[in-house]
Amino acid sequence: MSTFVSVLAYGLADGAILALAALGFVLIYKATSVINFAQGEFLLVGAYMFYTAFVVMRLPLLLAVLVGVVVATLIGVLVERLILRPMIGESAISIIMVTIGLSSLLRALVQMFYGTRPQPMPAILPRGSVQILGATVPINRLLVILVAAVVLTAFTIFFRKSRHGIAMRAVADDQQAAMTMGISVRRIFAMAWALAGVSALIAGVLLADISAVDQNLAAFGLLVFPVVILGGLDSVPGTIVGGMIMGLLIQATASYWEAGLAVVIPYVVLVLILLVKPYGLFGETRIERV
Amino acid sequence: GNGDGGGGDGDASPIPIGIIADLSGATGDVGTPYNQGMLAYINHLNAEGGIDGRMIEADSNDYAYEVPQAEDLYRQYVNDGVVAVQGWGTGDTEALHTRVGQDELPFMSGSFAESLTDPNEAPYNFVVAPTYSDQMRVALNWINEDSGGDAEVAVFHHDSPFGTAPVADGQEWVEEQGYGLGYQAYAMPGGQQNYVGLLNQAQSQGAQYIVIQNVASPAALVARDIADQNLDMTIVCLNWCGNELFIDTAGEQAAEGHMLIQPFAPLSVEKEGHGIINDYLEEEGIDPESVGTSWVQGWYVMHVMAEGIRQAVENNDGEELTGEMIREALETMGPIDTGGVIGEGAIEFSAESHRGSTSTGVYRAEGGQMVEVEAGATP
Amino acid sequence: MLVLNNVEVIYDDVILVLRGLSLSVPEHKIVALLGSNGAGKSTTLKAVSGLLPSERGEVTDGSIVFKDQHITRMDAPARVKHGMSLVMEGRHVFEHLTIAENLVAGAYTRSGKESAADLDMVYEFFPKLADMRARVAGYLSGGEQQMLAIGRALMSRPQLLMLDEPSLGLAPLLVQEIFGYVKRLNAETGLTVLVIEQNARRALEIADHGYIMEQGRIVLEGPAADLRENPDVKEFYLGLGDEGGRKSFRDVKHYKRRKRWL
Amino acid sequence: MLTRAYQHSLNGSHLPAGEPLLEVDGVSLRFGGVTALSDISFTVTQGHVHAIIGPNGAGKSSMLNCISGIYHPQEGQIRLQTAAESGERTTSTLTQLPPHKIARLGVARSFQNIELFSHLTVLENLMLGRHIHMKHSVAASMLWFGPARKQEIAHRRLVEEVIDLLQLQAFRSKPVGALAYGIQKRVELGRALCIQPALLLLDEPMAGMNVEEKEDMARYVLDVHELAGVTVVLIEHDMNVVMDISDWVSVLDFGRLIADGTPDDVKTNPAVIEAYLGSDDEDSAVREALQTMQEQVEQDQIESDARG
Amino acid sequence: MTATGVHHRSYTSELRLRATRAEYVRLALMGVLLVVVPFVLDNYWMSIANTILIAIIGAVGLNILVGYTGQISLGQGGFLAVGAYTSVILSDRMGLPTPLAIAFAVVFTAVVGTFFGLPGLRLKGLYLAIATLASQQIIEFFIRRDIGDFLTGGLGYINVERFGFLGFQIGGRDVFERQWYVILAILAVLSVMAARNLFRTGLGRSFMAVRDQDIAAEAIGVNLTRAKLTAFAVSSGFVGLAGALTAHYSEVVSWEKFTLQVSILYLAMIIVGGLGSIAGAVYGAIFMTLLPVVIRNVANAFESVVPFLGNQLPAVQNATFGLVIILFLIIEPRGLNRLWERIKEFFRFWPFRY
Ligand SMILES: Nc1ncnc2c1ncn2[C@@H]1O[C@H](COP(=O)(O)OP(=O)(O)OP(=O)(O)O)[C@@H](O)[C@H]1O
Ligand SMILES: Nc1ncnc2c1ncn2[C@@H]1O[C@H](COP(=O)(O)OP(=O)(O)OP(=O)(O)O)[C@@H](O)[C@H]1O
Ligand SMILES: [Mg+2]
Ligand SMILES: [Mg+2]
Repeated sequence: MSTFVSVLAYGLADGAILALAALGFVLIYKATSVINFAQGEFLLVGAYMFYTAFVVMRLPLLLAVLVGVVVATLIGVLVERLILRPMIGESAISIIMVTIGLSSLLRALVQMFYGTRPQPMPAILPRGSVQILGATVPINRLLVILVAAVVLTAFTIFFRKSRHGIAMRAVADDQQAAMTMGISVRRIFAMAWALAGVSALIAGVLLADISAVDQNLAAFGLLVFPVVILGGLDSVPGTIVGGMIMGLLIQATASYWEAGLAVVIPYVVLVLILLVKPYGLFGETRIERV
Repeated sequence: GNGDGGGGDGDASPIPIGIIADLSGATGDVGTPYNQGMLAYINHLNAEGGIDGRMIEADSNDYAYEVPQAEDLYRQYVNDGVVAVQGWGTGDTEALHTRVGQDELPFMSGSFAESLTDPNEAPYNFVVAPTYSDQMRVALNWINEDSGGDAEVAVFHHDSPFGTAPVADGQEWVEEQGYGLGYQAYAMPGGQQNYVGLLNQAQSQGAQYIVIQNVASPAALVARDIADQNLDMTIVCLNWCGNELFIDTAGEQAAEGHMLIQPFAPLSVEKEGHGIINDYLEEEGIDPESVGTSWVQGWYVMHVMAEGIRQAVENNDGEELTGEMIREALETMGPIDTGGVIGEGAIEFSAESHRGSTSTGVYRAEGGQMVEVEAGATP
Repeated sequence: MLVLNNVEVIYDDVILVLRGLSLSVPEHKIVALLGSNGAGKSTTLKAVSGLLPSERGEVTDGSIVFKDQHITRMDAPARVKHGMSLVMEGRHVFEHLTIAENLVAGAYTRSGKESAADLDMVYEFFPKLADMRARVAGYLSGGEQQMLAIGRALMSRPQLLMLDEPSLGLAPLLVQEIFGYVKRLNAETGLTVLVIEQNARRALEIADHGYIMEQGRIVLEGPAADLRENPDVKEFYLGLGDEGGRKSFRDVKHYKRRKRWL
Repeated sequence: MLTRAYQHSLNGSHLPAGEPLLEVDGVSLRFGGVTALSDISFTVTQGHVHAIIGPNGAGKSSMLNCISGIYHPQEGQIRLQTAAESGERTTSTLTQLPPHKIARLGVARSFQNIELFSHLTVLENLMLGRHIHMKHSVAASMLWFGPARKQEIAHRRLVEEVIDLLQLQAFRSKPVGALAYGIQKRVELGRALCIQPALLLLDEPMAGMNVEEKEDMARYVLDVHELAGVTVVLIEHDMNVVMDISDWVSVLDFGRLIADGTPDDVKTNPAVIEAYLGSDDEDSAVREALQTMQEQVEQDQIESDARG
Repeated sequence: MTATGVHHRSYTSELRLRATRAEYVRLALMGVLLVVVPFVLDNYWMSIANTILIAIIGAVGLNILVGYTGQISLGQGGFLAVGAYTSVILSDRMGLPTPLAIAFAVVFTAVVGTFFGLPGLRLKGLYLAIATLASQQIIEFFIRRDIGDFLTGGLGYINVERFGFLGFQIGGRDVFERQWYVILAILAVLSVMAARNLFRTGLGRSFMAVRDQDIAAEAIGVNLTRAKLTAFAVSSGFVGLAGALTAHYSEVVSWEKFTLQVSILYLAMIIVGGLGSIAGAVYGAIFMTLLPVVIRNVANAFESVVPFLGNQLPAVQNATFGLVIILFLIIEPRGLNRLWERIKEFFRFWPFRY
């Protein structure tokens, strides 16, 4: 029982962070139909930005977060403007390659400024644990779940309700037609990347708090792929469900079966699910009419 | 050109060696200081006039822990006619050990796998520190003492040959010595944000001791989780997590009381062999605080190789220096003194065994420092 | 209202498509632009609505003036806000959006309240769309998509409506309806219309003025009525034989008289 | 008229003209709630140009998709009669077959919105039309010299005849993506012909063309039909074309078959006029339409004036 | 084709791969280059040449799948591993003659590839890409974990004996690279030709048809299942060959050589080179193999001038690597091959613009 609770707590916490990271990925894909292989690095950069503001510059927490957000937004916009806009209209796969290049660039920059040594972070979220049904659950994990939940719901509403949500999807469907509707493709793109940057920052900060600030954060980012595919590439709720499933799956594998398998099980499950639902759990079926 | 690493007697032509370092890869956190230590030693040596007037000319490059890149670098070094190579990780050491055999180039690295100590298996690899297996044995001995002979031991290891290297030998050791220790191994997946799953399993095993064969960051994560879960478990880190990095990353409280098996004495425990390093740091104006175990390790591994070269040069005065001579020298020159920095101090190879030492230091994390518990512990 | 002055358009820096094309669309009038495939009709509209950059095309010469303002270099969304709207060739509906969402997207430039009214107006004219408002556009039939595309274009309340082959793939009745509606919009709201058509008969029936282009140039122009009487137009665009009556598709020969203007 | 003689017959069916080639029998097709086709039955006769007409969304394309196996109707059967040179007949039920099997039976088609292999040249597109008639061994292909090469050359002959028939010589080695719309339509027809079809399905081959171009396309379809004797099923919205070149017409409306007969029967069928044509003299029809609109307009204006 | 266009007198002539004098000349030049290389390069650059030759085989294979059939694959590393381990185990442990072992490895990799291609029957685009990423992770895990030690006997790596067959043996340091060069060059050329041929025939065309418009492809009688699986098999075959050669050439196999990094690197090769073009795969293989080497040498050269480069070398290297890919794709998203064509066109039409 206690094991089960801790699996839940830790699984959901990791899942929540994954969902946040995946959210950015989905935003970008939804609006610009770009597959962003650099999402993991966005996490990394986000974490380091915050680290700089909070630890190096010794800013108060909220201010530090704010600075982080601003910088993240800036980076998102810049990346879109400088790297992806010239690629508009090119084949999906060469765009994928560009983001791969971007990922190695970002990682290198982080290393240039911060080196490879893990940077220990003072606790942001309160340490200590509470007892739940005989399991010891650290408070920070619970808070992580909370924060993520708030952010995710906010985004989901934004997409359901606002006409920008629709505009984004319109752009993803047919850029030319969108232009003829007076939708500024550029603004939408910039918006998507900025939001992605921000969500990555939040994820990065949370990660940094529960583990350390180091290059491995990017590796964690790789899990974004099983998550988004599981939830469905273009579904915001999908990322949440996908993230949670992945988080729990990994945690459960480690607790009940064998931790070593935690790196493959997600992928095995992924393939199995795809064979049943080729567009993930909530993904839009690609329309092919003749 | 080929192997013109010297020539004619008394000449002052430099001695070329190649260094394959991980500065930007998965293990860059320890790889970088390790490399700095080596280069520092070479500076120092050359400043002192090199090896009877001949400078060590080291070509050092980053391979980002990517084996193919290591192979590429190695080929370049061979082509540049180096007489010896300093490697780094398990992957590249494995990938290259046949090649160095054929090319007759002595090869040292940060990989202490048992198989590399056997000249028949790897004729040109030299293992400077006690092997992972020996470290594991020492760890088990300590646990046996500490627990008074019966306890459950969980081994958390990196999920790769590097990680599994000491696992089986540890099992055997427990049986050989007739310890009353329970012994179970668990693979640690990479890229995780917690190891509570593993701890749950270790708990159900009833483990009080956790031996970790992995690098610092994941080990630190385990320490944190133990703290969060306020479990009563003692971590025993082998070599690659047995360093300050582990303590810093985990945070002082989380690391407190955990054990570190570390063959290379950190500067904090003054050994006589540290003097020379401290002098160097002073000259260079480097803050000793910033110099960690890995740095020291790099320094002394380079030292051992340099001593071998020195001997080789003496042995075959005037002849063109070859890797073959250096191997010969290392195998026959007898103990190389490290002033108590590596194990109990002396490194010695023979034609039968390239196991440089079997003794290591045992430390405890106290107040964010590595405090020596036992020097020169042997299995 | 819209004036093109010997506009030259080049794709991929090499493919010259519009070779100094000039035409003007007077306010409150319907102008038809006819021409065979590949003549450059769609390109003309893309140039006017600012879509060329997204196709590696550019206006290398000449000027485009809309409402007495040079828009040659303006970007597409700005032009829409400026009061022009294009129904692209081949529908280009947002496949994964529902009909309703497509229409909302159409009203992007305008506030929610105004557009609500227009929504009803569009549904009123295309009842079929109203019935299917919740359906995903990608699964609509060709014609249904065409209706949607036109409805969507109207959502931005344009002063100049540009239609690229609106009758493409539409059943006769619907073609009548749509042209009728265009005429009505024009008469009622004074909407100015520039329409590209292959179905010359229909086009010339509702148009006030007509242009005929070949290979990137205007080769013939005049009041719709006159054009209808032009023998070449008769033969090549209305499919009428010399003696006036429509000649059967069965009687067409392989080698034919070439157009006089070429 | 074309004078030169062709070595290959483009017609893949050996049924004598006048026999039933394709029988559509009680076919119903639903997409979730949408009923695209309900209980459709008609017969396509060998040697006919068989037109399918109907308002947008009536289910015409869906009908073709059912025949060529892209959609699978929930109810009903579609049967194809084939005859070997020897003359013995086989009837195959298309309804459950996958598209590529149906193609192997000689059912070829073109699509409403051109579906060519846009990165390939005209030649390659047409050669792909020969796919079902070729052997495909990995080894032989990689070896090239020998069987693979022989085969290529052999099939190339027929393809060249099609290129010739459709006057595509000039575009032979151009990637189709870059070609003008009209040409692409022609290439698509060509690709279908290369299959040597027993039955040729054309979905709006003349959409988006002006009269002149329609005349050309009509000419090509007729050539295929008259010279090669290929049976054609044709979806087309231009009544003039339909009436001129088709021997039989089926009319769909809201997924139902509302008329089925010779052009003249259909033309005068009130249901059809009501649902589709509006009136057979279109010009007057439109004038009326416009008339009524003008009145409406004036009406409205009067009202608005009254208001303001 | 030249400016005026080529006028073929027979289908046979048109079916040739190269039509014009210029193209024959270029071919001849390449031939000469291949022959001259071993005489001008030193051992180190020979070793790079050899690495490139192996990469070419692998990249051509991957391009068949990704570029020509439109099935994005991130499983390259895994399939290389399958080829490597199979061949080595067969030759060194089961004592098969090495060439035979390699042949078997090719076949076996093709089989494995086909198996992992099965999801491709249902999945499209990125969904498939991620499925192949999964196969990469699974294979990688499998060889790293080496369950039951049946791959490496617990060592974690396998030593591979010097390559040899029918009495011939690759020699030591001084001849090693050159002897390998001959073998690899021959195999690479054969692979390239095989691939080129494939796409002159119906089979290859059917792959491209699937890529461009799968529904239409079915409608003209292409069996999608068959076409896709064949593509996976053929592609994996090439990759298996590359893997086996890597093993015998570098004389040790360990899981670290077949990580996701490798998959991505190969993907980079064909994209930067040019999707759906054999020549592109070749250019890409050369470019991506040389890039890090060149960057390193340049950086080392400037180290003294710009000390920053010195202490930040690795970071600078990675940054440049990423930057080059980005800039490059921004300049010509369709890859080196297209770039080359555009240059040719420019000079063909030069000085006239249209
Ligand atoms: N994006 C493009 N890149 C290169 N060439 C193009 C592009 N778009 C159009 N063209 C070429 O420009 C010419 C005119 O194209 P356009 O679509 O304007 O003709 P059109 O009159 O609209 O023909 P249709 O009646 O078929 O619509 C054609 O030859 C076409 O091949
Ligand atoms: N794949 C599909 N999924 C859902 N609905 C579909 C699908 N295909 C067709 N439909 C629906 O079936 C009906 C008939 O479509 P179809 O394309 O057959 O009409 P059509 O007669 O070809 O019209 P048009 O003349 O405009 O092409 C339409 O209402 C369409 O929305
Ligand atoms: Mg057009
Ligand atoms: Mg249709």
